[in-house]
Amino acid sequence: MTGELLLSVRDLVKQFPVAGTAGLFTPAKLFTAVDGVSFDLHAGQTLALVGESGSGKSTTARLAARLLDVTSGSIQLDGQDVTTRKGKDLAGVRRTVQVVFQDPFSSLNPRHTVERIVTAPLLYQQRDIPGGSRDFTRSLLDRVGLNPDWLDRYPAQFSGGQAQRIGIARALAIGPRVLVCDEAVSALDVSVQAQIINLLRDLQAEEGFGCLFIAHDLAVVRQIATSVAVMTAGKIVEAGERDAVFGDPKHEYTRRLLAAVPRIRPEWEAARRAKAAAR
Amino acid sequence: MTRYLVHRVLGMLFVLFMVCLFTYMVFFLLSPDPAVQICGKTCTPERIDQIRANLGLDDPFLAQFLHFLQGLFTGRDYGAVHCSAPCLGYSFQSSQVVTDMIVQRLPVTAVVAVGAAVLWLLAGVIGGLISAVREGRFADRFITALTLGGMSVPNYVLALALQYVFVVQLQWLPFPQAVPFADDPAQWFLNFILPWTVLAVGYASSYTRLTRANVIDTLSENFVRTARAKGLRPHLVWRRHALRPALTPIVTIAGMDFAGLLGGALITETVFGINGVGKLAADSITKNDQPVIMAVTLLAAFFVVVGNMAVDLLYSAIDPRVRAGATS
Amino acid sequence: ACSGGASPSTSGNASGGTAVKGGTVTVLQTTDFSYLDPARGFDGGVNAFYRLVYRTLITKAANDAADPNAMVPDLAEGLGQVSADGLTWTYKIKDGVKFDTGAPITAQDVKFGISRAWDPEIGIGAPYLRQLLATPATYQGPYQSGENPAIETPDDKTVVFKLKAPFPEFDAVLSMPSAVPFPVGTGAGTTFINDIVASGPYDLDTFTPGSTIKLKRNPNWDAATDTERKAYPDAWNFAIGIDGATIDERLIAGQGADVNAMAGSVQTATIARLQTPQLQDRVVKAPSTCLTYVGLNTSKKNLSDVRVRQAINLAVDKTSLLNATGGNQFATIASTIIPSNVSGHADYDLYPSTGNTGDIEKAKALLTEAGLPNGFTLTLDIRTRPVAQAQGEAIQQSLKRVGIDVKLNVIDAATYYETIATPSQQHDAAITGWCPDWASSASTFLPPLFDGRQITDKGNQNLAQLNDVTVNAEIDRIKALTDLAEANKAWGELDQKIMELAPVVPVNVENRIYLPGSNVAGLVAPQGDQDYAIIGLKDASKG
Amino acid sequence: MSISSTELEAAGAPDTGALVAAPDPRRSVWHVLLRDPSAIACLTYIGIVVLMALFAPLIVRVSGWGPYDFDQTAIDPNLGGIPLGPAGGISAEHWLGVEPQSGRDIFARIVYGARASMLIAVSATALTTVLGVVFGLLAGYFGGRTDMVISRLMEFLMAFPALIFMIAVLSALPADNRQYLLVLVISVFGWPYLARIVRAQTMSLKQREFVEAALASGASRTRLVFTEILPNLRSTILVMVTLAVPGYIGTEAGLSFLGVGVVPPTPSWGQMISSSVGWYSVVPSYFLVPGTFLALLVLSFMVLGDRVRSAVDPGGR
Amino acid sequence: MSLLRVNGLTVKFGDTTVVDGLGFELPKGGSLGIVGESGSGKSMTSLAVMDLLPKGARRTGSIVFDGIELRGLPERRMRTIRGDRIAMIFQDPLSSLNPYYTVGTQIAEAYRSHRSGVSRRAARRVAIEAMERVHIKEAGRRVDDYPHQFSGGMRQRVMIAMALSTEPELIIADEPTTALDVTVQAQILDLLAEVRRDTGAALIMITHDLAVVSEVADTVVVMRYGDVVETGTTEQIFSDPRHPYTQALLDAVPRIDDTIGDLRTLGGHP
Ligand SMILES: Nc1ncnc2c1ncn2[C@@H]1O[C@H](COP(=O)(O)OP(=O)(O)OP(=O)(O)O)[C@@H](O)[C@H]1O
Ligand SMILES: Nc1ncnc2c1ncn2[C@@H]1O[C@H](COP(=O)(O)OP(=O)(O)OP(=O)(O)O)[C@@H](O)[C@H]1O
Ligand SMILES: [Mg+2]
Ligand SMILES: [Mg+2]
Ligand code: NI
Repeated sequence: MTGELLLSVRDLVKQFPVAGTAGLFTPAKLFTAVDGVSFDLHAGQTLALVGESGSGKSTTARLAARLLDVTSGSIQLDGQDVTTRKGKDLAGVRRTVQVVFQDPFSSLNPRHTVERIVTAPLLYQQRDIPGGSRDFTRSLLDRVGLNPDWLDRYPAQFSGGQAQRIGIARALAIGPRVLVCDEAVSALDVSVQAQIINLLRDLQAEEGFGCLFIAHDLAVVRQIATSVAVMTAGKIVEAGERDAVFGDPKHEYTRRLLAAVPRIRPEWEAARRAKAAAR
Repeated sequence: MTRYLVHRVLGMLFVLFMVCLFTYMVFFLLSPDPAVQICGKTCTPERIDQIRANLGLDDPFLAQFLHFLQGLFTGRDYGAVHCSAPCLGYSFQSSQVVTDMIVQRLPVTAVVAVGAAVLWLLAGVIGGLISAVREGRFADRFITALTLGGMSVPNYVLALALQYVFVVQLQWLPFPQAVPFADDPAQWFLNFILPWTVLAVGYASSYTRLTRANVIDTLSENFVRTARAKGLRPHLVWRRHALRPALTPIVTIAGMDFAGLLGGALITETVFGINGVGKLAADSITKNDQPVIMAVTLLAAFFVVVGNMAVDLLYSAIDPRVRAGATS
Repeated sequence: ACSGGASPSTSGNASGGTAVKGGTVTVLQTTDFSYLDPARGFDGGVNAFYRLVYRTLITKAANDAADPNAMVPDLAEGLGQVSADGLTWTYKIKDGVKFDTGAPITAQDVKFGISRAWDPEIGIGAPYLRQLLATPATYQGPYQSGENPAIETPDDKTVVFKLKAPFPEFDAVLSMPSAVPFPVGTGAGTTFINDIVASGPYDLDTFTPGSTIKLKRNPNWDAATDTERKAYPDAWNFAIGIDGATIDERLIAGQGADVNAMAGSVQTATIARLQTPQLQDRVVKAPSTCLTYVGLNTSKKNLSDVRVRQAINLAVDKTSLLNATGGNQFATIASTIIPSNVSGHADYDLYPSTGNTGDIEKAKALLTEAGLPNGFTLTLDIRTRPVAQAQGEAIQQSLKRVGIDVKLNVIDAATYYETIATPSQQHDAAITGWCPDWASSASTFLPPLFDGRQITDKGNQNLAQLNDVTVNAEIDRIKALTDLAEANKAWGELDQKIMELAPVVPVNVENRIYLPGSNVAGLVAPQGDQDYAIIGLKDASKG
Repeated sequence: MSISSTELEAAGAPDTGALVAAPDPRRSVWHVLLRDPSAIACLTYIGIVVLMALFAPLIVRVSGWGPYDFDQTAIDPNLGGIPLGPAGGISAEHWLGVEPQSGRDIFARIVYGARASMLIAVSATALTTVLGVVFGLLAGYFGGRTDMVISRLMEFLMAFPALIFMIAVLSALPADNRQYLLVLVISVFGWPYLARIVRAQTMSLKQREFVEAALASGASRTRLVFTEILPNLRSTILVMVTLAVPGYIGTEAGLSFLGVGVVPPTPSWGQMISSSVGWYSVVPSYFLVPGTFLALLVLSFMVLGDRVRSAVDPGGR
Repeated sequence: MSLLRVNGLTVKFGDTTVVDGLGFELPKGGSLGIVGESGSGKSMTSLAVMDLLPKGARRTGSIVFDGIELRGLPERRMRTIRGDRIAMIFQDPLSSLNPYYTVGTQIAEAYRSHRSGVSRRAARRVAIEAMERVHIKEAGRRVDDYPHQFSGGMRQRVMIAMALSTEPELIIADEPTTALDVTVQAQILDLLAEVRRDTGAALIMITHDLAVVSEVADTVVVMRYGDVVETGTTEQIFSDPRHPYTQALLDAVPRIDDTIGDLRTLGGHP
């Protein structure tokens, strides 16, 4: 792989108790949401996790970002085992790993200003804000392509795509080396989606972070990922370089998934391209 | 499901136990010596001591509390008087077994509570539904104004006002009289009209508001749009699709409110001279009859806790989502 | 002086018309009777009820009698025969008196009924028998200790009482409810809480505690044996738990069966509505025998000085207090301790002022003399009842004028008397009242309130904690007098002597204002209380 | 190849300025309220009552009668002490008439009564809110055992027949500091109702991704609860507070009606009503004046609460 | 002859116009796709046709269905068309089904409200048949289940069964597959195609997914800010988009089988 090994996950298992199954003297039945997942993430790499709804993608991402405790398995960050860290010991993880969430509005506190939201990681980690809070926010907003003068606004005053950029700005505030994007573009319109994907791609090129990109839209994944892992029922059934997976799917499930993607007829596409080129 | 039930029952028993303990403790600490009260106006210290010994009042707190608990299950003796289980104590003011006093009054309170509940549920649900489907129009404003008024007038003021207007001035209703149902059902019914109304007004107001809010919420649900898209008649859409889901939380609250009322409608019963549990409580408080106050408190707490549980179970019966979750 | 009020005999006017036999009289009341068991209850309200169902050896004369305060024989053939040493009283029981069971009332039954007063749980009623009879201290009533050695029954018709010390008014003691006879062996535990054994003209029909009591005729009561009870109605219906204002409304409206209804005194607010001629005709105004007074705790720092107490007596604005009580229809300003319709009353006013509004000058002078020219702070105990609060506020306002800062200490009505009767919990002053147990003399008025030797740690009635040697001696002297008239005169003089010490501020004597239904006849109340036994309907077919 | 922004505008792109119209959550509630006539009316009335309470001594100096001054010339001792003159003794001297039996000035007592009533209601609301919010937040956020303990406590308190218990306890306790006791007792039994709502809200807020985002940003749990979740409860709390105040005014009045309210001679509106009920048919104004003041105050708070609710949550309810 | 002709349709909320003079035409048995980004007024258009606009919305313009002018039609008559001749399928099947009633009841309800004198039993049979037609296994048993007991795809099938039970002439599907997985989406699209083949119903498919439209529709309407920017046959729109917005939109669509490169965005600072 291109860069140094940032995140290494081995045999990750996460089980949830199933509500209502607990007997009087027996514990609740367990549902295995993530079942022996392993992967590596290198700097500059974008690893996409794809799979149908409920296959355990988000859970995997949360485990990797240490937002959930694992049932078993190990997580190594920068060569250090962080699997069982708790409370204050997680500061190191928080400094390295940041998350961009699916729903741009739900993930921004509606009662906080942009400035407060974007500087929150620094505040919470009790770090100095380089160049003062306002200037820092301005430069950050500028970086994600937002008007720097909007720093006193509230999330409700933004469109979905703008809000998602604020989410990205927040994640970038502390200069993370691992960025976890859990369905970061699924809630957005195609056109906005395209903007955000481009933004992420550009930022990654500048900063060289490793990106764990969760999505269920294979078409989007194809645009952004360097490698792909396909999940179903909590397991990774196929993993590899993007072109290998898309071009020559080995696993039956991957093939089904690819086949189900709706397509515009290629001949129409070709015709359009030709006309566009002519214009 | 069984586990859930067992949990609920255990939780309920725990809460009841705590209520018992706390009430007993409070009254133990606050209460003036019951023996002095029993002894009456003219009394000697020896007689007081004797009464204390007789009633077990000279035991330490814990022993007394245990006796009380024991009495609940096995009954107990107060001097020459036997109080059979569940024994809620012995009234020192009227020298009666408290259980008897309550048994005598509970049916009256139940009549008051049931009648009022029927009234307020009908008024609240119908009013709320009308208000919701006519949102923003005259009917809605009118009903909203009524409910705000209904919630702002203290019920003792309302009770007196209604009595003055309908009984004294217009003479449409007779003065309340204690008539057993069997003797004269018509008179019996007339007697309860005012208390039912007074009790119902406050509740009906808040139920109207609640129903309105819930129905407005459900009206904006997608499934209501689906129902309309099916071409259903509006009354079917409102009744079946908007009201039914909106009623679920109302049933929950109604159960609790009703249970609360079984513990006595203190003010209404007092104002109208209805000889129910609430009046018993009010009278006992003015007489400082601690055992009775304690018993009424416990009874009311019991109803609330049991009502709460009943509502939880009912909830799973009326909401298919919960039902499936609980039985699986 | 009885400045505001008329003399008792004229104001105790009766409701017009004459009663006939038959019909049902309804009594509307707010609170339940305390106890159906006469060994337990002895308050004014229930005493009137007892008179309908129970008989005693001696009883108070009917309200319409020439001397309504007098003691007359009831079950007994005559008043008691007292021995020369004054320690033995003998009574003979009339022939033909029976319980509702049909069993004749015997001397043993009288003895048994009276002995119940010693049972520690049952005998919480009138205390005089227990205090006077020579019963050993260890006696625990008939159920636990058997025979009462102080009462002898030489034969079925004769009862002999042995006293610890002479008590010339022993007849009055036997008129108390605790002297009601009961068949031997009955009434243990809580039996009589919900049931009775009637000896009077009526018997319990139905009883729903807190709601209704219905009485029907007792077929075994023989009118020939009873001179005091007329028992006109066929039935009585006590409707309980009705709000006071509602009762007044019903009485004023007089709809339907309410023409046969009566009740206790009307609410203060109702007086203004009774001014129409039709209602005025029905109103019966009856001065009570109860004094409302402020006890001044002489054991407290400033109040131990008689000048301070006199200053307070002078400074209190009795007119505003009267208005707070309900105005001059509802009460009469009092300057003496013994109310005017209790035998023994003497007229005087040691602390006069114009218009009874208080003499500020004189009060201030006395305070200055006592070294308190700037006044002091005084805590006044009051009950949570509205009237008491209004009275407390009036006292607060009037004493403010002489620099006395009154702090009102509100005590829950239920525990009020218990609290102020406990010297350790009692404050500087308290508003309270006192009614005599019998109005034929002041022996149940002055001694309980001012006998210094009766101050106890609990259940103390001497709120002033006055312990004056001369007063004590005088009390002993008068109690020993066997001539009632002489004794009453002496009580009146003692009243004034006590007021010179100013241990209390007499406030007023409340009037009862009754509004019986238009068909009710025979309501006479010379001492304030009603006598149900002589009340009936004018027309039994009405209502 | 990308489309230039001019083309976009040609296609009718909305001016980004249009988004500025989106409400600033801090100001919107006030804005909405100040444009609503009924809300303004309510606020005005509440304002008057508050001013009355604050400046009671000054107002009473102007009106001439103190709340405790007896006026024997204003009442008729022959008729049970009813006020002289029509309409309960309303005159130039006694603006709202006088109290029967004592002749005290009703206006002065209303003014002073506002003090007691508002003080009790407002402090009880403050105390309940603090208790309710803190316990609700803790239970809702931490769940598990904390939630178990707090929920049981709430269940326990809610199981009590509060009125019976309050009366019993208040009447048994010494009356010295009745005002504080009232506040305390009302609050102890009142907070679970707020806490229950705060708890439910917290539980649903906890599911929102911004909480997880804060966690991922490295926030400690306490900071998370108090800086991320608490501000989002603002509207709930605001609504609850505006509805709690009338509730507690009513409770105080009810307790006073039952004889366990403020201690005389201090007036409160509830106490005034309770002492006037017996006179309602004889001196209606004595009963109507405090009754109207009270009902209007409660109504104002209710309507205000209603308006606040629709201002903070224009969608429904 | 056209089944539905919409002309100058305008929907306003107060002063804001959310659909602005929209017009299109749909022949009997034809299929029309409406595309456009979020908020462009697609749903409002479909609701306007059904006269189901939310409170506060006003519509003007003409909507002619099978020769009947729907605008100004009394609610009573509109009801006979709604659900019977025009049926609608909504995006989120869970929230669009009433959780308190069994799916059977809800399907039967649609049928019974348009066929007078149908017994409960008969309606239930119709419900089971409809469920069988959308390939729900063991329909006879599942007819008594509640919506939450079905998976997302199954629920959408129930919605379709409900729409089909009255054999409508026009089905309006408002983003019927947005909430579903790609694999399930493919099944549902297949099912819709099958149903149309069987019953000859016309279809209006509303979506923002251009690829979906390209597979389903004969004619496409592209909307933006409440306006039609372009209308044409599917082939024309996809192979020869005239309007710059359509072109930009097509450029922005990520494709599974396209080369990797910068996605064309609609430019500018959002
Ligand atoms: N806190 C939890 N408690 C119980 N079960 C959970 C919890 N979180 C997730 N699950 C279950 O774990 C499984 C995997 O969930 P997850 O959110 O990881 O799926 P996903 O692949 O992200 O799906 P989607 O595409 O819908 O977001 C699901 O079946 C879900 O119901
Ligand atoms: N009740 C309403 N009040 C005011 N404006 C509304 C209301 N409902 C919808 N709108 C506005 O109408 C416009 C069109 O909404 P519509 O739901 O038709 O869009 P859509 O194209 O279906 O979008 P999506 O793809 O998100 O479903 C939007 O700008 C929306 O904000
Ligand atoms: Mg997910
Ligand atoms: Mg839409
Ligand atoms: Ni005199």
